Amino acid sequence: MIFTFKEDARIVEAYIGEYASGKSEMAINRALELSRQGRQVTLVDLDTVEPFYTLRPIKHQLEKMNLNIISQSREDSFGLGETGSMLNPRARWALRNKGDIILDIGYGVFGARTLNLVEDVDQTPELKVIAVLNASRPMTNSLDRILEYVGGLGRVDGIVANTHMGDETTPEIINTGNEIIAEAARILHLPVIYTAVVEDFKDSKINDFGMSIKYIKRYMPSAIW
Amino acid sequence: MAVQAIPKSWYLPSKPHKFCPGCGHGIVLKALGEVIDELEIQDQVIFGCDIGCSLLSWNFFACDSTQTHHGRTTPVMVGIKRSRPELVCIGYMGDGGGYSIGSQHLLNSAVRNEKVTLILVNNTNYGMTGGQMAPTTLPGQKTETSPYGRDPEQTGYPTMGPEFIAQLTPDSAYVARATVSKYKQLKKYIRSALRNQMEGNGFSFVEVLSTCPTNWRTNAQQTWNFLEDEMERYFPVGELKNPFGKGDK
Amino acid sequence: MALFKIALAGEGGQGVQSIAEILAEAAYNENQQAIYIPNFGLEQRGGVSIAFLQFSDKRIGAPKFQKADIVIALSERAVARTLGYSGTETLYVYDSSFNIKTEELPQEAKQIIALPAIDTANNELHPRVFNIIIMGAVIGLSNVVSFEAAKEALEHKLGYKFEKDPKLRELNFKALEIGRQMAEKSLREGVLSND
Amino acid sequence: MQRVIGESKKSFMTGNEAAAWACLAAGADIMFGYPITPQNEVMHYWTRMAPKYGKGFLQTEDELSAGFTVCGGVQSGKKAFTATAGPGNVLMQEPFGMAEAMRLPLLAIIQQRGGPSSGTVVYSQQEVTLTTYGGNGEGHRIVYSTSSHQEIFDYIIKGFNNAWKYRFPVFILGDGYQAKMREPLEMYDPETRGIEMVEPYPLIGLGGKIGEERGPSHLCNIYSLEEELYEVITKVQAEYDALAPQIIEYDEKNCEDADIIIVTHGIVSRAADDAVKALRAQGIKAGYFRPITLRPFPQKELREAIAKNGAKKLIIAESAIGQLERLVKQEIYGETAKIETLFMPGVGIIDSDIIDKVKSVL
Repeated sequence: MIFTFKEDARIVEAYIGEYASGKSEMAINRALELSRQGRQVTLVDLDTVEPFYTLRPIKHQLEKMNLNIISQSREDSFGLGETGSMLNPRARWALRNKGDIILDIGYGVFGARTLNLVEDVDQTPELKVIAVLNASRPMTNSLDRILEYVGGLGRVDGIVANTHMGDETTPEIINTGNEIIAEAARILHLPVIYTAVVEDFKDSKINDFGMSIKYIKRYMPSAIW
Repeated sequence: MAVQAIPKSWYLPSKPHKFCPGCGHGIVLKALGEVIDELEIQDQVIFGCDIGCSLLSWNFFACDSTQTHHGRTTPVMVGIKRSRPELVCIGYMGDGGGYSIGSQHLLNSAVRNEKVTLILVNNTNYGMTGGQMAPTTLPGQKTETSPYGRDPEQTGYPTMGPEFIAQLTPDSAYVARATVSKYKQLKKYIRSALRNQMEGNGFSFVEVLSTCPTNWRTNAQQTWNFLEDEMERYFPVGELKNPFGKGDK
Repeated sequence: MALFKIALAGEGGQGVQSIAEILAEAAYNENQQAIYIPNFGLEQRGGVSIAFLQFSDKRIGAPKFQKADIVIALSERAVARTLGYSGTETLYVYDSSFNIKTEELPQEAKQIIALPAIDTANNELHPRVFNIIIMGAVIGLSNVVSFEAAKEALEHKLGYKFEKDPKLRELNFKALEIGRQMAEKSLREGVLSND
Repeated sequence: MQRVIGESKKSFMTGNEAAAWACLAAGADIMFGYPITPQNEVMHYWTRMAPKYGKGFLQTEDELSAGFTVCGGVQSGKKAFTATAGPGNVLMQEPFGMAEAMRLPLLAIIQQRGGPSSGTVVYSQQEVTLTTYGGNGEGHRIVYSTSSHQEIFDYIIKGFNNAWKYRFPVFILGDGYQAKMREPLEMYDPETRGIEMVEPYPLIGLGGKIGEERGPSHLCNIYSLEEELYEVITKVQAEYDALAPQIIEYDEKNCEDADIIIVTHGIVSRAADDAVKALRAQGIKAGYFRPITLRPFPQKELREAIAKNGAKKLIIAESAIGQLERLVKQEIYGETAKIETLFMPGVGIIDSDIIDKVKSVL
């Protein structure tokens, strides 16, 4: 199932999930997809817990791709982790930007509660909170664990299946993950918006378990601090 | 409300500052800047900052300043003050730096009644490292390292800093707890803490209850509620030791 | 003189380190090279206190040594502790009052002698000057410093006490002299020999 | 500058006393310290003399604090110093790292004791690695390894000067023997020897009106970008490398015709000196080489000493298991002289130990 929207309605999506689930990758791909459709898109970095893999290092690169990026840049902060947990003030007012808004929420115990940092969340009915699941991550590598994990996130409106192991991903790994995630979504009564597959596997046999496949490009490998 | 001018002692090239929206550091540093202006001590101040969010203040003021290691701002300030007593040394740190990794320095400099002024910002968590439990995290409060809420059975109760420092210091020390929700009082406490050093009386310590919406994951209303309801109830605001007496303005 | 090494060992409070310091200072005042180092480890608290002394007319190398020219053990425990410093060229000295068997004395020594220092101090002088008798004995046995230099160094170290109580000066100098004579006599007669 | 020694004269004292007097003669302003054997008498004598000369002292809560208060003192423009040993030296590596990063000219006297952990309070040469390369990251420092009370006195005076001249932290590396033994030395006021003392100056607390006469001084040692740090470190490295030839000190004897060279440092070099004399008397062509600065290390000089007669062997003797040996090996990589070792961790080495070792490998 895919969210339907009127051509002119604005899109607001918040991506949440485990460390290395692929939140940022999904957010970037989605933002660029919308941008390619000629839409105005703002991509917001709300990753504050352990901002090692964040948008910060590739901020300038993404800006060149016609996205409006709200994030600290590398120069603004003292490196990663230890001294990196800072929020750009513009993030707080992100929903007041015109056009589509894609929010990249960090991982952490607070889940969707991080959205509290953004003004006007409760006055944005078009907001969808999307949980990105990677069945190769230890916290979400079984049906039971996924159910427990998603249950603890707070508000979730849909799921993206994004099972991967970085450079070592194989179609078999994706297929195994898809099977678990599809079953979890059924139990949770949550729609799976798509299963993400890197472009390299366009010609491979991917078992979608009834979910639609979306081919994505990886940007985050160059985002290491 | 009249728009207040930017304090003269602020260093403009470092503005706008880099604290998160809704963070209390900006309020504390504004109060400190105004007091530095009012006491006309900009040229005598040595401002020392710790690691943690307080680090972002390393070039906040148009005052000579030095950045140290996590928890070590207190001894660096003590070293400077002992070497150059004419300088006004202000150590600026968080609850982690003061009450945890640097607690031995805080405790012993208080016992020795070192003539330095320490301002400790209590926001109940380690902000810069991503919201871990701090010595001041409230019972039941959820953080990245207390994901099920702080359990006092396992990790004890919050450190009551001013209370224990008041026990350690002689009457010439100044000890208070302020909050960013009461700006006038905050400024008054900081002024007393600086005057107490300048008059050579003794150790001067102000803990300031402050906000961290980024790591609390709170909106503006929730942030203020947590500060005024939860924190101020647990950590009583007021002066614990004041050599100037009650009538001091 | 050529390099000369002395190990003095006793219980804490016997004044071993004090006389080592006075002897080293006396030698220094006579323009000799001298090094004195105490064993300052944890052992000094409740253990045997040892002073390592070296005298020479040339610069002295390492501050510690393996075999001494003279070892003086001032307590029964000190005997056991100092056996290792005694070699084939060592003059080994202990107090004749010790209840000690021959096999407990060093296997290697040029000569082993027992001095009646404790009895002499207790019966003829004062227990407090026991260490000064030993200091006199060191001079009698080795001539590392002159008797006059030793007296001067003693005066320098304890002069403030002597000022208050001149009898003390007399007592100390007498102890020094008795110690020297005791040592010279022992060397002549030889109480015990391991040759 | 205040004269504290007056007429230069010979004195008989412990190394720790000599260190305290040297700091006084060098015009040190303030000591921060924490008790640990075997350096305690440095504090004892400094605290006795300091008030008479208007000097400062603070006994801190631990060695972390002692190190950081020294950093603060130096930043404020005073000649500040400390002394420590063993586990205290471990704790002080954190502030020493700050001194390296901020180029703070502090002076630290290290009297090595036995390790690991509490080890002994007596003696060792086991703090060489820690004292030369103990910080996190790759900071730069100057380490003098002394071998006598005279050198403790001389190098403390030189150490304060070079710290402030080159802006690197300076370490006087002694040991428990040097700390506690008594031997004569000649004390002097530097100016009576024509030594001009470098005046300290503040890095913060500069005086003058900020905003009118000058800008604020903001000291910071954390960087946002890898590239910024890279630039800072490589710049300091280049500066250090360029200064090294002026800083390096060593002692070399009898290497002109030596078949075997004995390499030692610190107090063990006294035994090596005696050993070389004895070996020569027996017709064995032994040479003597002693790095006085362990950092920067006299590598060119040691290579030249080996080359003089193409010495076939080096004997490295130390009261540790290879800490000097590792320094030597990394510095003279490529030399073909065979390296023999005499390691006596935590105990003294005397001339006969070295003589026996030499004879066993001939």
